[in-house]
Amino acid sequence: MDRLRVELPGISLKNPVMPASGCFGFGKEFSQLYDLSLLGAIMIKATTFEQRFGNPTPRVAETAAGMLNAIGLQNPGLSGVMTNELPWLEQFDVPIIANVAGSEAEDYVEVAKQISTAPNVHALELNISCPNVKKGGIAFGTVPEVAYELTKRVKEVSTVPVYVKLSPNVADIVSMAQAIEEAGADGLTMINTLLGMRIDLKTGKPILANKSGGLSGPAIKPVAIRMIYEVSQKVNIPIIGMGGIESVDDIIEFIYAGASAVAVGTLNFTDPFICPKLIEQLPAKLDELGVNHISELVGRSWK
Amino acid sequence: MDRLRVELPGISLKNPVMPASGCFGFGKEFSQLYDLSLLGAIMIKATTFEQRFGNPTPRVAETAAGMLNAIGLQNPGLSGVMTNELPWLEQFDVPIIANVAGSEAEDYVEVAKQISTAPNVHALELNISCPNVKKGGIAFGTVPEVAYELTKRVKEVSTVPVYVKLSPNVADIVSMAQAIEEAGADGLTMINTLLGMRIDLKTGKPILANKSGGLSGPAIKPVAIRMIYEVSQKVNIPIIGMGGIESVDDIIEFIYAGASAVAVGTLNFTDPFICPKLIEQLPAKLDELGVNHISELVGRSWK
Amino acid sequence: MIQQENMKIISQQQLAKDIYELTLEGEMVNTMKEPGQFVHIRTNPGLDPLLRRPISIASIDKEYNRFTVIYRAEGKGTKLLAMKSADGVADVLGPLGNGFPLNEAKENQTALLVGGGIGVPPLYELSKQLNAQGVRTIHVLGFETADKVFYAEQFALLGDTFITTVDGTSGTKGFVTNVIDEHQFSFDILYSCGPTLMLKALEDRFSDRKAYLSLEQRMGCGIGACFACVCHVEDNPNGYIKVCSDGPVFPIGKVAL
Amino acid sequence: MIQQENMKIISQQQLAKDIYELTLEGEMVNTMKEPGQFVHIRTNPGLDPLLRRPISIASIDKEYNRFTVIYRAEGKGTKLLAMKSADGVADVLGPLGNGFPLNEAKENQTALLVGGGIGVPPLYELSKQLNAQGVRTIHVLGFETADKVFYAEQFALLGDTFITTVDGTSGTKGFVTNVIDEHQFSFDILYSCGPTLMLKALEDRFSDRKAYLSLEQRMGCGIGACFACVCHVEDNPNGYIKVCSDGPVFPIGKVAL
Ligand SMILES: Cc1cc2nc3c(=O)[nH]c(=O)nc-3n(C[C@H](O)[C@H](O)[C@H](O)COP(=O)(O)OP(=O)(O)OC[C@H]3O[C@@H](n4cnc5c(N)ncnc54)[C@H](O)[C@@H]3O)c2cc1C
Ligand SMILES: Cc1cc2nc3c(=O)[nH]c(=O)nc-3n(C[C@H](O)[C@H](O)[C@H](O)COP(=O)(O)OP(=O)(O)OC[C@H]3O[C@@H](n4cnc5c(N)ncnc54)[C@H](O)[C@@H]3O)c2cc1C
Ligand SMILES: Cc1cc2nc3c(=O)[nH]c(=O)nc-3n(C[C@H](O)[C@H](O)[C@H](O)COP(=O)(O)O)c2cc1C
Ligand SMILES: Cc1cc2nc3c(=O)[nH]c(=O)nc-3n(C[C@H](O)[C@H](O)[C@H](O)COP(=O)(O)O)c2cc1C
Ligand code: FES
Ligand code: FES
Repeated sequence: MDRLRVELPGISLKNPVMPASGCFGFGKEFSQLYDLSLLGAIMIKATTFEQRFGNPTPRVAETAAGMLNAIGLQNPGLSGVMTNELPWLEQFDVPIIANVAGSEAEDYVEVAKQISTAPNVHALELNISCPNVKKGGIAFGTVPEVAYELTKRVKEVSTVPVYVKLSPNVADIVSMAQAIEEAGADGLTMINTLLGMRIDLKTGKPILANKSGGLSGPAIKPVAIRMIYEVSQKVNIPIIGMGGIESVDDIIEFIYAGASAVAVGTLNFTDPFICPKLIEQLPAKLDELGVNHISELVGRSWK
Repeated sequence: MDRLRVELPGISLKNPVMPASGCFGFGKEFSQLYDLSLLGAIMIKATTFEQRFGNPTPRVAETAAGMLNAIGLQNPGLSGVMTNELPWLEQFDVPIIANVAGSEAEDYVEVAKQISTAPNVHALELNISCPNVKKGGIAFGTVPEVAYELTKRVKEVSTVPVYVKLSPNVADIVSMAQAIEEAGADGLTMINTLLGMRIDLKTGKPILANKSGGLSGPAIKPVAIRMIYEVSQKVNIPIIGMGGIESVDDIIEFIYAGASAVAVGTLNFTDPFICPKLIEQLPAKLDELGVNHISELVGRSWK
Repeated sequence: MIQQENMKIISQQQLAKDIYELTLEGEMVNTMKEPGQFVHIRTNPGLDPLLRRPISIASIDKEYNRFTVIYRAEGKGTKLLAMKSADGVADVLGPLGNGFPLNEAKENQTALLVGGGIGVPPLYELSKQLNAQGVRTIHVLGFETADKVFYAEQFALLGDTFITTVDGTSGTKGFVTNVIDEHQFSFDILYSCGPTLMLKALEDRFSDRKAYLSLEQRMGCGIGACFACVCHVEDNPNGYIKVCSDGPVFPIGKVAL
Repeated sequence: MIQQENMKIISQQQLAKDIYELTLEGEMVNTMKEPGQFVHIRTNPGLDPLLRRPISIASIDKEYNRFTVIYRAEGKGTKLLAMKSADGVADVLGPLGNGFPLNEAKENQTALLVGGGIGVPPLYELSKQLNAQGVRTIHVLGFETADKVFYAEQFALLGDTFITTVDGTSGTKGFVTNVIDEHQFSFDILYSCGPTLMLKALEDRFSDRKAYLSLEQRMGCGIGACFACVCHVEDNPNGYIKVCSDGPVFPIGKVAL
């Protein structure tokens, strides 16, 4: 249906809905549930240079209308992803956005350089905002100068467009976004998780072995909407929005705020069929809103 | 019951439960529901030098397990509070914590100086973190140097201990807390609301007339717990914790995280009898946890 | 005295498209005063949704300790409320606010009651009580479309009743003001509840008359503590009222609409 | 094939203190394989709570397309589940994971089944199927206290059954290992499900025997996509398994407990 098609740097999306990184693995499990070619795109799990086991368990904890996770970027490493995961995904007609992470700038650069050459990787998503890795990680996403440098270096080596994923754990999201745009990023994805914690009443200790973790789910949606609303008015690159999406109304809210496409994360756990369901419901919503094409709605809240 | 008594700078609390500022007005309405002397303390609504009407309506919007507000510090002004509200509250045996706000440092200083002389005001709560006022406001709460200066000036004039209320909209809550401790604050209260937004699906515009507002309620609890856990290990002044409290388990979670007492905000709207209910339930909880006095639990998550 | 009570659900029934009538029983009914007061209902235990929903009292039966509300199930909270069935309980805070002053209408006088959509319900108890004290009532009730009309017969039993629908599928096509302008009713007092645009249209016409309007605002606490529901008053830049505790009913011209 | 299905609630009943038995009906039952698989249940529509709850399949009735789970109502989600009544529906994702290998136990052999608390339920279907294929079963079931014991009679019908309680209010006082150490059962294969500490105690004793343990971990997706539920494997610092999709049942010694 062309009324849902969205063209973004590097990625031509059948529809604006994709699973968010880390909530969909590399697609294998969900491929048993539905045809992945239905999706607008897939944001695969963060890839680091070396394979990583991640944090000790428990790695997840439930919160009010949300959850905490401290997976710690478990993944099979660049070569594992390049040899096993990406080739397997080629059977589906769906663009892949590769989420790139690391502890040092060098890691990001090396992963970006190589993974961008995979035939089905149409864009990178620089994960400079993962709150669950001790080294590096968070600083990349909270200091504009550091984010600028990293984006620039990655842009130099990537053969596909680069999206940078913003951390909401900052006082001034607009300067962060502007620094990243200036560094040459092709797009932004926002938001990653808020830093949170829960304590186990029985033991008195944090539930997560890692102590703190990233808060996701509907609880954080208002923070995401606010940040996208602010940033979309101040940058000229497109935004893929995420944070608690659970309904077509939520998708429209993100698009009104200024996102051009959206990703669904946590709600894949509550309802593993959510992405195809939302995609199916979108055209009727456009009818209800009296618009022909979804892009007409982008930024309507401030336009 | 002495097992609930908590002694904090300036305030001797019968129990560690008090309503949070802005969620309880100046007590009049709730006094029709129950005896305010049951409360550990009362944090009254923010007082500014001049009376303020606040923001246009709608001023509140519901979110998943939370709400947004942009009241805009409506209050009758310093003289109104000093002549009408505080004297009226004297009939109750309950210490008042006066929430002090302003647009300029001078406003804070003037309000602090005068309001601290009221006989039932036992402590001040410096609201350097209100996200809903255009001028000043937010910068006081996001730049450590600015917070330091303001705290120092207020400490100079206040005749009662000064607590400073932290904004969660920062990348590094610990440096903020440390700057404020260094400036001489007697305690911290945390957290204020996260900045958020919701968009009305029908109009396509933000629901709040002020566009963005402060996110409160259970949705933000994990952020509050994480920040209190981090800060309480790095400062030597006590913390009054708040953010989404709705049960005695939540109170214990805050105290485990490092709070010495707690405040209940949004949940007063869902259940106006929540404060006395929680106070009543606390002793049984202490029994269940096998402790004699609530203070034994402070900071247990990291001690 | 404001109370919080888990009230027994006596009946729940659908009256029209998306419109439900819920009857509750409990002690709170004893303390209900004038028509026009409202209750604040927690539509679900737990945190989703978090806030209560303000709903007007539509009729009161003191003999059986029962009262009825009529509401539109549209958003998350009211849809959950509509799923509750008889024999369940509902967590109600109330009675809240100040209603329509009944003693402003004298015996043998005529009161014009104008309601729009979900502003219609509180006028029903008002009309019953006015009729009980010998006041003649005329009802002008506006709805969107025929299948959203409710209580037309009930009102007709109490006095002349005019229905309008925006699309003309029932009664007069258009707005309540179409009927009002056409009929030029003579009346001693006007009571109204409905969307702000409708109230404004009435204010344009009747600002010099004895009239009382019931307002709506998004609410937090519902009891006057949170300052969510304030409105400016006319002619005083510093003045304000709280819809929940000072209202929701105000004399015409008092509040800046 | 993993399915999501709104399954019909056939019955819900309380078995012991906080322990409930829920029987569901639907197509999903057709695709259930070995005992030890689990389902992921959404205990409430809406967002509170947000995550599904993993619960083991306790018995399967393919003829009527029904299966039963037994669970402890302790936290928010399971308490809501316990409030559901017959004729309602439950949103179930399943069947998930890999269960106990049945064909490892041969006819006329003896299987020792050791369960602790809410680890007991999956052993029931296991025991039924083992008995059906001519395997003798011995059951050692540990509980906290007498009023939390469930299914003792049902297991007794299938083979020798030993109950332990921590406080000695029913059966042997102490842990399952007290009974095991005392009786020195001779068995060909061991199957177990229960708290990690119990599984560890069994591993200490029987690491050289043919044995299968069912593990527990906090879960996100339940289908292998989120990496919430991983465990290290023994003897390979880079190796890992996912409890939800590789397990929950593993040969003894495979996973670092
Ligand atoms: C004094 C008063 C009396 C009312 N009496 C009635 C009545 O008798 N019957 C009836 O059907 N409706 C009445 N309303 C309107 C009713 O409160 C809203 O329709 C209802 O709160 C919407 O909730 P929801 O769950 O459907 O929508 P949601 O969209 O889930 O609501 C989200 C939030 O917005 C608030 N909200 C949304 N729409 C409105 C609105 N129009 N007015 C106030 N708050 C709103 C809700 O209370 C909630 O906090 C009254 C409102 C007020 C202020
Ligand atoms: C494979 C598997 C099979 C299980 N089978 C059964 C069974 O047959 N019967 C039974 O009573 N219980 C079983 N459990 C444990 C059951 O999942 C938890 O008791 C339940 O999730 C707790 O939910 P709650 O709403 O009571 O607690 P809450 O405290 O509200 O739970 C909060 C969060 O923590 C998770 N959680 C809390 N405790 C546990 C736990 N012990 N294990 C895993 N997650 C937990 C919940 O899933 C939820 O995400 C099983 C667990 C697993 C992993
Ligand atoms: C279990 C889990 C794992 C995640 N892993 C990653 C990751 O590897 N890389 C990343 O950029 N974001 C990761 N995220 C963040 C999500 O992609 C998303 O930005 C965030 O969860 C907000 O969206 P949601 O509320 O819809 O989940 C993860 C989130 C969850 C819940
Ligand atoms: C309607 C409303 C008004 C508030 N007004 C104030 C205020 O005037 N001063 C202040 O310091 N905090 C104010 N707050 C913040 C609360 O005191 C509290 O810090 C915050 O809401 C988190 O707690 P909660 O989740 O329990 O509500 C307000 C919160 C709400 C919901
Ligand atoms: S709703 Fe809180 S003051 Fe009116
Ligand atoms: S629970 Fe998600 S991988 Fe196991």
